[in-house]
Amino acid sequence: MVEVQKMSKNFGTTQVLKNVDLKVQPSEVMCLIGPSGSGKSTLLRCIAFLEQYSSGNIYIEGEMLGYNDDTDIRKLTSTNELNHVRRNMGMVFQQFNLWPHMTALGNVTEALVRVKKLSRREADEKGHAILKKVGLAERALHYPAQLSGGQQQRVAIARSLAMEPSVMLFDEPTSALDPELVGEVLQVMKDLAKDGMTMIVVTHEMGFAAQVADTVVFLDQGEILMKGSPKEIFQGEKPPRLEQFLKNYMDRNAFWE
Amino acid sequence: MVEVQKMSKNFGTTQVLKNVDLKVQPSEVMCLIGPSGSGKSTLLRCIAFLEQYSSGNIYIEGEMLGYNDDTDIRKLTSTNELNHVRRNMGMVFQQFNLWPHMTALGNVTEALVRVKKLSRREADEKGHAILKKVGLAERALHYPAQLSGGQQQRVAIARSLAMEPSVMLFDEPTSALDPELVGEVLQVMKDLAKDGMTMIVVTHEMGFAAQVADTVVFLDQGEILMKGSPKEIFQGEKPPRLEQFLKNYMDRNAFWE
Amino acid sequence: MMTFDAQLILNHLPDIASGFGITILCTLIACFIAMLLGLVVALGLMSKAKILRYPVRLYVEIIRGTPFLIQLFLLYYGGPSIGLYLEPIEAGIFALACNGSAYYAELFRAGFNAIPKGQLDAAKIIGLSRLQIIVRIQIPQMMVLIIPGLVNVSIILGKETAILSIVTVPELAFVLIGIGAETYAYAETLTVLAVSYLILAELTSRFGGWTEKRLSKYMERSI
Amino acid sequence: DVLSDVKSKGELVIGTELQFAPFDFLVNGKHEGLNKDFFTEVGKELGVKVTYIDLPWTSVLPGLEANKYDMVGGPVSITAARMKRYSFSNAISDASVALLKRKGNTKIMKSEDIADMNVGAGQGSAPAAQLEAFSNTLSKPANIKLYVDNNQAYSEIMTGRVDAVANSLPNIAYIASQHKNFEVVMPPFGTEAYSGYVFRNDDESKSLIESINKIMAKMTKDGRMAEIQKKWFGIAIELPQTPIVPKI
Amino acid sequence: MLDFSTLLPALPVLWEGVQMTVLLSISALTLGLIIGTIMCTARLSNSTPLRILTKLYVSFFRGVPLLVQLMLSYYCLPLIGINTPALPTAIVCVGLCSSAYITEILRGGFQSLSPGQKESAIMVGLNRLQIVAFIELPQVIRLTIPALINEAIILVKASSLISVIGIVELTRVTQNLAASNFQPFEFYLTAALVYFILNSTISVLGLWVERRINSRSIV
Ligand SMILES: Nc1ncnc2c1ncn2[C@@H]1O[C@H](COP(=O)(O)OP(=O)(O)OP(=O)(O)O)[C@@H](O)[C@H]1O
Ligand SMILES: Nc1ncnc2c1ncn2[C@@H]1O[C@H](COP(=O)(O)OP(=O)(O)OP(=O)(O)O)[C@@H](O)[C@H]1O
Ligand SMILES: [Mg+2]
Ligand SMILES: [Mg+2]
Repeated sequence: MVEVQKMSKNFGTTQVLKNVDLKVQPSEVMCLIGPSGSGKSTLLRCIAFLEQYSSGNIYIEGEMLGYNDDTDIRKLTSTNELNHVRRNMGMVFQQFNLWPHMTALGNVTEALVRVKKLSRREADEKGHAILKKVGLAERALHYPAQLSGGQQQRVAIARSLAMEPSVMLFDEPTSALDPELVGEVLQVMKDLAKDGMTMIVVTHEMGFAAQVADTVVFLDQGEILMKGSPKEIFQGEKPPRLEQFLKNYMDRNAFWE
Repeated sequence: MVEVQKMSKNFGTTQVLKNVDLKVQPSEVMCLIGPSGSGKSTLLRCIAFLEQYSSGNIYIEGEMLGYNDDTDIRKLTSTNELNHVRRNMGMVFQQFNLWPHMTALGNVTEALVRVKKLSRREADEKGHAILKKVGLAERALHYPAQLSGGQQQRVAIARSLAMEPSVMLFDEPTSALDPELVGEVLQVMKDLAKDGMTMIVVTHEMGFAAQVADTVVFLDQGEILMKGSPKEIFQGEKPPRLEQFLKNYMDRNAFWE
Repeated sequence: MMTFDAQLILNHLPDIASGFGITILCTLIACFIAMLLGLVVALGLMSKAKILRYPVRLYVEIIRGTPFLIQLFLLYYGGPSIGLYLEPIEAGIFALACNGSAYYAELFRAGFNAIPKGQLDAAKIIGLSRLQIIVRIQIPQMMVLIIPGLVNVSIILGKETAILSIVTVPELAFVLIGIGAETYAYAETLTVLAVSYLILAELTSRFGGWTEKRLSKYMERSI
Repeated sequence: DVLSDVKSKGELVIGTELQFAPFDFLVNGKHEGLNKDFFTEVGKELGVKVTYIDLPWTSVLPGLEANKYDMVGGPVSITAARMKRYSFSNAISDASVALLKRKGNTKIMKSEDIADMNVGAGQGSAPAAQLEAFSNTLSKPANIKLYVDNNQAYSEIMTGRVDAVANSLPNIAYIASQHKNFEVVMPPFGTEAYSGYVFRNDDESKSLIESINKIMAKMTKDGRMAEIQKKWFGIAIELPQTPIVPKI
Repeated sequence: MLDFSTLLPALPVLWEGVQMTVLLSISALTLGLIIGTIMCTARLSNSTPLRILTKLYVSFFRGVPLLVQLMLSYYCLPLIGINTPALPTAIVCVGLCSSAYITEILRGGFQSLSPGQKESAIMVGLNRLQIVAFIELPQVIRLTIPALINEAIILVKASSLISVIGIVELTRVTQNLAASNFQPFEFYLTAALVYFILNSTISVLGLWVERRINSRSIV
């Protein structure tokens, strides 16, 4: 479904991703964990081709992403081709990136009308339904600036889900949510996973990673230090860096008996 | 230190805070918990007088905040008076609100130079020291757009702490941090609490609330449903709404034995 | 001993009114064309392809860099020598629109640059096309920043119509210069000119303000 | 009054536009022309220095009214309407109207030939009024196009948008003499007219007008005037030495 | 067909005209920026009288043609006893006129900043002036450079109007020369070229500053 081969990414002279290799199978849920600044968001953005990766290859459903071929001197593909390759991809951003000049409903329905070509009425119906699902039925006509942090985050999630993508990239989808909602949103995601959606999730919720992920990937300083099933990651033998990373959390919340 | 009396806040016709009564003693750490959209951020913003509260009174160190008197038809105080009343107050925002045209160091030192009148050199020294404390020594000269979410949040915290306020308002100060850092930042906050700083903290980290708070306040739909010591809140008899709110979290992370 | 003869203005009122009408018409048409053209030029200015960007940049610099009077003069009086015969009003509106497009283009470019990249990312990944992103996401948002600038340029274009008088377009300035030359009542004609342009400018800025208010209601608070 | 002010300042200040050959204009970047020569003599007679202020025509007369200078150069055609607002000196030049055409244009050999042709003139100018009156007497009236600036009207002869331009004889005669592409259609048409210098229409200015008229008469008598006219018009012209009663 | 030989003797006069245009543009632009910034902060203040006053100010100076403003202040003010010399009058008039446009440009910039930045500045204790100067203005400038450059270029060209109060600048010299030599194209082209050089200098400068700022803080 998503395959990342020896991918590296530089910002100027600093390398933030080094030789990343990943393979996500259809219907697999992969969680990315790692310390702040380790490159999780950047990796996700490269998979969405919102950043141009510097070397290596990324394939989405077998098609090369962003570049025309895999030789050394390569050319960017046209916007149309790019959009075609990532047509089934959705993404929820760490900073939500809502469109401030549209209401919550407008944010959700925009792509339904423009991309899926639904009629305004159908789109509104669908939009309302999805907003209701994330508990925002009454806030549909609020602008982002009139919403609380958690409400904004839920709109962002609703906006992506409305498009019914087959691969979803989540960047800390629960960071602004209260514990109760975290539970609910995680439940929604578990359901999606059960329905066979492929997901790559950056998260700081080890509990979620442990319960939902098929694979957990630990990223540190742009490198994959360990990759494995949750069991391997949380209970097995692990590199000292990961040990240390998890220690604090384990102390605070002993969620994994 | 901070006293909120029968304070209400409307946005247009919707009332988002209803008759809130709070009293925070010097050196007290108060945690605000509650579902998304319950009015936590708004309450914090009213205490900082970034929103004009609609009725009721707020006193900071005995001085009326924002309005000239407590009669019914009241006038806003001058900006100078207002700044005087909140001179010892610091705030960390849910969305960080960093200044994008300044480096991390610039964000931290700006007020040191302009308000505390330190020399550029002293300010830089102090700024570097604080950035080091939050683990950003190497990123001092990065602009916000070049920082990861967690790094931005830490800059925001550093910026406030640099001013050494006596009351700090934190709005979800750990939302973008990885578990390891959450631990560290919470440690910093615990230290501050020990040093006698008064703090009002909006948080979804029940672990933190349980361990550090003197008082925990549970807000729902703009009303204070319960107020008490962590022990009372987490272990004692509680209203069904709070029970339900905590239930999910308890299930997921059994941190409170 | 300046004198002011209101009767004189009243006598010429029909001429003045028709001149003002033509002024408004020229302004409206020119502004409209200029904005559309300006948008296209702005996209050219931001193109990644140098082969497109450089010529467009040169266009903007030449149009902005040289006086409108001279552009119009060359177009109208020099045009025939290369076989380009334009009616005065055609030449006037065409030159005015080109002129405006260069200024508008720079404003649009500023607007495009001001929109947080994250929002564009969100739009791209959800599958909106380039054009849809421009029309639905970028333009509505940049208006808060650039409407005052657009109003500025529109007001200036409105006043530049006075220069169309050199190619004998019978707009307001042309009529008033005529009255002035005939009667030497310059104080009166200048007053009429000033008041008329003031009205035109005020209308333009009211319209801008109205649009601005409608668009900016979403910018309310931060969290 | 103005005259004594001028004398006590030691300076006569004239507002004018340096785009009015052959009266005031630039030759190789220097101010030259009939006015320059004439006022140099006036300066000598009055014992004062002469200073010129160059302004676009629109602001020349408001400047006069605001006392920014003592008088206006020009000269301008003396008409009844204008006399209501300003005072004029005696005639400094003939202002009868003639046509300027492209050299070698055989379709216009006399003024009457402009019937049904495109003819340009200065918007609101005295020649324009005369042209219109004249055109109405023709078999088919001319198609008159008005320009805010005579120089543009002249350019239009070359672009072919107009066949001829009507303006006062001294101006177009000078242009034809300087520019090989143009030719004057002789003789002039219309009512006889003169042009003169402009002053404020108040008692204060009377003394200055009188003294300038006197100097004009004196120079006509001693031949200095004829010399200047020959230099700038090519010929000497006899002008009335009494205040003009305008027929236009 | 064009003949530039008559241009040579006229070069010294042209040069004087250029100098006047540059002098006036620079001083008026400086004045306009300073007053524009002040007016803009007043325009955005909480005080209603100040807001109305600045609105009127902008309406007047933006709506009334510069030509008329110049004539009013040079020819009418003397009637009520204010008699100022031409050059200062010109600088002040052009400066005030452009300040009205600049006020509006900056206002757009200030209003498009997210309120959060101001709030975080308030909370670390910066006063109003400091917030404007150190937090808002730098970002506003970044956002509005293209519009400000537009305005600067318009100002350089509008400076040609000052000839109505007897100051001889580039356009005036050119017109005089063109009228006297009957070679309008040659002289107008020369003037256009000079304006083009002046204005593209401004423009290139603006683009350079813009690129420098943008390369550092991407939104
Ligand atoms: N435009 C840029 N220029 C330079 N460095 C950058 C830029 N963008 C990001 N970085 C750096 O790249 C590193 C990886 O950033 P990234 O946002 O991917 O981290 P992350 O793992 O998502 O962290 P967090 O959990 O805090 O969100 C960070 O150290 C950051 O400072
Ligand atoms: N400008 C506004 N206009 C109308 N309603 C608003 C406005 N600002 C906030 N609200 C509403 O007020 C309520 C309280 O918002 P607030 O941001 O205080 O919630 P919160 O408790 O901080 O939530 P979260 O945990 O999600 O950040 C929300 O329901 C929100 O939709
Ligand atoms: Mg991140
Ligand atoms: Mg909040």
